[in-house]
Amino acid sequence: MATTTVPAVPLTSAALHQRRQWIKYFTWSLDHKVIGIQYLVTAFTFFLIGGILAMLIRVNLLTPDSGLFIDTATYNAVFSMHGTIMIFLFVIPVFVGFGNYFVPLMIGAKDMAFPWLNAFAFWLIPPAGLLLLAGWIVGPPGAGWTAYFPLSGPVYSHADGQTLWALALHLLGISSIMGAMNFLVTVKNLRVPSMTWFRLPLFVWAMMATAIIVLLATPFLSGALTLMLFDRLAGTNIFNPATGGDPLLWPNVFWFYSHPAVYIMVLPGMGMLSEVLPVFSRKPVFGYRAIAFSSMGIAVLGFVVWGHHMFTTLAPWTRIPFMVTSMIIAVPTGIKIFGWVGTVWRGKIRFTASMMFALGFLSLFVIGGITGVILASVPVDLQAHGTYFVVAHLHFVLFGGSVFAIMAGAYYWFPKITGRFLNERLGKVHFWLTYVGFLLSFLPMHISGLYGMPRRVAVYDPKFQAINILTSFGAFILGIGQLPFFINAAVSAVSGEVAPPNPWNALGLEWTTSSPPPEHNCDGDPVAAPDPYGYGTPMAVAYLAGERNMDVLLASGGHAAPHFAEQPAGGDR
Amino acid sequence: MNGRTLLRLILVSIGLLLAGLFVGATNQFMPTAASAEAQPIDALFNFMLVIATIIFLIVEGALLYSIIRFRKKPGDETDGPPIHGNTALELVWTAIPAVIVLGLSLYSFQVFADMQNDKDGTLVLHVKGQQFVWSFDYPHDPNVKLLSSSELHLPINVPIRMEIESADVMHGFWVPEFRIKQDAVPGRITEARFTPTLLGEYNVVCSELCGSGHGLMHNKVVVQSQADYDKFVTSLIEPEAQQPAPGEHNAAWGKHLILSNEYGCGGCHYLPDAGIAGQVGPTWVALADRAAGRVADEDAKTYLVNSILYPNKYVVSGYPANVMPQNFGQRMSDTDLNSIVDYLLQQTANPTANGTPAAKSP
Amino acid sequence: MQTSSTEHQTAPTPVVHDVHTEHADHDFTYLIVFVALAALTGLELLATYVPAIKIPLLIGFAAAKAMLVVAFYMHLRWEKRILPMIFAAPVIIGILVALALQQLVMR
Amino acid sequence: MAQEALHDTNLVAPVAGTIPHEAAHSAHASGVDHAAIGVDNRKTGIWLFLVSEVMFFTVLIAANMLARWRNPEPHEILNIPLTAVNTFVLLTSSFTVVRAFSALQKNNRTSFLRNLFLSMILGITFVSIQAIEYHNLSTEGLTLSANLFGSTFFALTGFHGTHVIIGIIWLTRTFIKGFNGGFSPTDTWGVELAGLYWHFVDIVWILLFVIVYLI
Ligand code: HEA
Ligand code: HEA
Ligand code: CUA
Ligand SMILES: [Cu+2]
Repeated sequence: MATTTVPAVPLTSAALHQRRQWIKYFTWSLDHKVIGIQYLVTAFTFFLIGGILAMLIRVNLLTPDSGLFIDTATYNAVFSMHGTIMIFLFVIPVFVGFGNYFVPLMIGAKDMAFPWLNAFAFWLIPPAGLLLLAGWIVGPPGAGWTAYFPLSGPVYSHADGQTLWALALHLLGISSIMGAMNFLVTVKNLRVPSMTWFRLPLFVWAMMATAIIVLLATPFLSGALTLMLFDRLAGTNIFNPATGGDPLLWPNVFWFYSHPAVYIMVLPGMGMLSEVLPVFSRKPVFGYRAIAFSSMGIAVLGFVVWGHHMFTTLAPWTRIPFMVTSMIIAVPTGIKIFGWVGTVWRGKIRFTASMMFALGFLSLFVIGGITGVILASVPVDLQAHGTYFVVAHLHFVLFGGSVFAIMAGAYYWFPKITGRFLNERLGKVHFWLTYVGFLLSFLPMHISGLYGMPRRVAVYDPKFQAINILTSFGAFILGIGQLPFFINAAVSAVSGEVAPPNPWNALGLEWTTSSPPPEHNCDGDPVAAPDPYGYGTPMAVAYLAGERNMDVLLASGGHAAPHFAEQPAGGDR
Repeated sequence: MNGRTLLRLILVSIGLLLAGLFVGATNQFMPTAASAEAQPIDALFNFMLVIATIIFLIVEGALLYSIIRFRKKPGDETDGPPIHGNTALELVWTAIPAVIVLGLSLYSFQVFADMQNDKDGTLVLHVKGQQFVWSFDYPHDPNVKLLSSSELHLPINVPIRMEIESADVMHGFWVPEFRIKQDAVPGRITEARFTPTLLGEYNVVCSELCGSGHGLMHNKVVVQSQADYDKFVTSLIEPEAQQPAPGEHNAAWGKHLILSNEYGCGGCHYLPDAGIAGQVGPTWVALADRAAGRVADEDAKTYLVNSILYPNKYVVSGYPANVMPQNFGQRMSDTDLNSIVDYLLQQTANPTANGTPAAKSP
Repeated sequence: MQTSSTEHQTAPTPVVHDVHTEHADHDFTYLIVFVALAALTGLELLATYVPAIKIPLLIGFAAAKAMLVVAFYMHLRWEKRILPMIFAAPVIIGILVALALQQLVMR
Repeated sequence: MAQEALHDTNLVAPVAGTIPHEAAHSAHASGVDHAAIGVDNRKTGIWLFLVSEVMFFTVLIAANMLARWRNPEPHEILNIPLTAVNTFVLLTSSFTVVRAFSALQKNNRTSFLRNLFLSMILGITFVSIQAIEYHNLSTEGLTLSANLFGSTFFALTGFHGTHVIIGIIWLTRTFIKGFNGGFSPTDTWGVELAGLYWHFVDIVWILLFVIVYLI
């Protein structure tokens, strides 16, 4: 039967021996794992920058007058940069980073389909980020991350930062599109031959759905940015009403991209949740197929709801179809949420930092999703649009959703990537500060928004000061709460506790190789099992009990796969 | 399902429903309702809140219960039961949300359709948004000339249709107490319909990012009796005799431009003589006395002209830069510019230089 | 790529060589298609002389031409089903969105 | 392998592990190694790329259609006979590209290279005629910044022209490689990929000709 055994401990230390030199991460590498780490580190750096800008926002809003920034235009620049950086340079690339690292491992491929393209797509990101930040030198963009015309046009935004903004987003869009092509071809062609669609891990499903969205939606952004650049640089008037253009073309095209984009920002996170929750509740994921299909359902529906960002802009009757489709998205999303609750239910929950962030996602995303449905109702949106209610919604889904999932994934996969654990105690401190700070800062925004506080204002009605002080206070806790994470990651990467190949007793393909994986990902060619996960099967029980006796396994599960025995022992933690 | 479970289920359901109704009935999330549209919208919002609370409690309840009940016992290294799914259950939690959201769509549609209905006796008003002020025009006898106003006065219980336009970028016409919001889109006229039902003063707030002064862009709304409203509109009539003609260096024309809110000066600057009471920018009272010598080697006139054309280079210390629109150079004719400057040059502390300061209280 | 996602238990077929690499001779087809394309272009020009119905005609002719190129010159006709499906998606979405945009922006 | 016969998904352990190489499926995919399987990768890849191109052009076409609603007149100054010739040129170039491909499959190298060369020439002709057209239009007052129609017209046809130029460069590269003895009946992928791109650019023109010029 087993002819090649992979002894767990020696391999681990061997892998650590051949740790890649740090300099390698700053070079043009074709290894998907190196590129994955490059993405992750770059994205987290931008998280820091975006976060510090958020802190400036909150300091400014401590007082109702223009406060920190004498010049209100600077405030506009700060939140425009904050939104743009968080979305285009943090959340989207960080998921591409996780995908890059783990999709090939999960499908048993040696690399992505187009390694060169992969590296190229990554190396577009740092220059794009620098271009965007260079805006601070030439006059920053101040039209919000949505950059509505005519405000973002040449007449009302002379600053070259707005042009750089468009160029940077153009590069990021191209990078995304290349990444998406790469993911789709990789999953379609490079997976282990025995791995059928329904043997794919849910994270891979989610990445596929995401890639499809990127491929169909992001070119729209590219097209719109092209026209914007024409208007700003070539003297055209495509969006300028003064000369026959139409300012409404921009928001329509932008949201046709950007609503699907919010699912680009959350579907991979949902995929990560489907990986993390079963492992730490020691139960199979509840309703694998439903969750897999709902990703696709969300991807498709996401294309027909863009108008819900323009309920106060569009002609009255054209708002109605968008209202209905937007609300329907609650159904596939609900399938996922309930599936995850079903996964946790009756499990044997282990409260690792990763699991806590995953549960945090569940509890917060539900709120964000429900406020989304409230916003989707046209009459209610007439009150809520353009207020802090929307800011609350978007942070509940983007921070409470995407970022919590990113953190869950980071604690979960850090041992696989570096071969060392993140410190669990610091992780829990991180979680609690984040969770409490998050609720303190973003829950009150719902109220101030409905009550009449518009968003994107540096100066506000003094009657909102109390709520804003509370929010800022929460935001500072939230900001300080991220420090333990950054420190933890930096310290643990060099001196954290050494992790075995399968530290969490997970049963996905990526855990069968060493931590960190060798350059060629795994020895020999992997064979897919008939089910991507299977906690609680008699087989797995036996396995987890350390029972490697083939007869027992055969008796309990029926068909023991020979490779089963080869799996390195998981360090029971 | 045995009787005990059924009973528990019923009790939990009743509890959830009560909790939902409680939140729906007692929440104070919305400001005062001052329009006929506000009631149905609030009712819709409260209804959504009932459902939201129930869903929230179900999900968070199940989570909390799991976290407490199903946490790993010390020393227990076994796995949970191998449940991969349950088709019936999955169908239920697909179907119920589907029914809910379709219901919510229908209800929302109903509310919205009622708002869009044409109502008898609708009063049509006109509002123009520009960086960073609103100005309002009222219907009137075509034989008289009416000045634009920087305050929105509305007769109570009369259906209103606002025709909204924008002079520059997108703005959002929003009165929180009316629950009405509609963007002003340059190049087209949009509409908002509502019926004010509560006497009082509110604010029309700009809800669409329109530049650095976006947060400063709000004007007063006054809902008053029909009689008061009529009186107000009459007060806007510009007497025939005082109607100046556009002319080069015509201070009266300059004053007219400011009175009629042509360029939105009144949103920020304060000058009772021209009926403007903005608080954002430097006051214009006795401006002529200060203008000269503000900048070395510039007389009052040059200083004023440059301040209008290049506001960012002439920010008075203590005031925000970038708030004043920087495109007057393109928007303002020389006639208008010179006339306004001439008018401003008349603003000295010594009233004799300025004739009778006919302060008009708004 | 398996042709049907319902065959869960079957492994995906490891890369099969595509049909057209098996040296099927399409030269004649290519010529016919070219003639058809040229003829359709001529018809398009003729159609502009009947303003009343020119728009549906022109759209029909252009669609036919595009389809001919995709199907024959780009070999989609001979490819496995997945490729036509991949390409149909953006075409359908693109048409719908372009039309929807006309509606939304014109109002 | 035993796994292939498994039916009871619920009961079987889901584990994937490593098995000896000989036992594994022979056609295992490896990312870096194009020769084993890569051809199919590249073809799927280029089709996905074309998918994104369709969406990109959709924006530009939609903008042009909007401009036409706004003011229908300016489009009258377009020179239809000239562009009809150009359309024919591009169609012909597509035909020569498939001929080249087919000749390569039959190992008829002369025909292969000749047709490829012809395609390049036709492509260059197309771009030249377009340059003439642009020149004429600008002398008649239709420029990029003249009006909305001009902006969207030049954005749209300009981007198409850029694609044609990229296509010409690609064809030239392919030609040079073929001229130096590259490609063979068993190694046609380079030609096929260039061809797919070229035909796509042709299709875009087919649509533009009708949408921008004729309607
Ligand atoms: C990760 C990002 C993300 C996600 C996932 C979502 C998800 C959703 N969003 Fe959100 N949204 C944003 C990011 C996101 N959004 C951002 C960034 C903005 C602001 C942009 C800007 O202007 O700057 C925004 C703005 C926004 C608006 C515009 C508000 C305005 O400006 O006026 C609307 C309106 O309809 C909306 C709706 C929705 C809906 C219906 C969902 C749905 O997908 C939610 C579905 C989920 C659930 C409903 C919860 C789980 C389901 C159940 C438990 C089942 C039962 C539930 C019911 C029956 C209700 N969003
Ligand atoms: C993924 C997306 C994402 C994320 C993670 C965040 C994170 C945060 N956001 Fe942001 N936000 C957006 C996306 C996001 N935001 C978008 C799209 C907009 C709309 C923009 C627009 O209108 O155009 C917006 C707008 C927005 C506003 C509204 C501005 C306005 O309308 O006027 C506010 C106001 O409070 C805000 C606050 C915050 C805060 C406090 C955090 C915090 O969670 C940040 C916490 C993180 C850190 C602080 C970094 C790490 C911490 C350290 C390194 C410790 C040391 C630092 C200090 C304590 C100083 N955001
Ligand atoms: Cu006007 Cu914001
Ligand atoms: Cu949206």
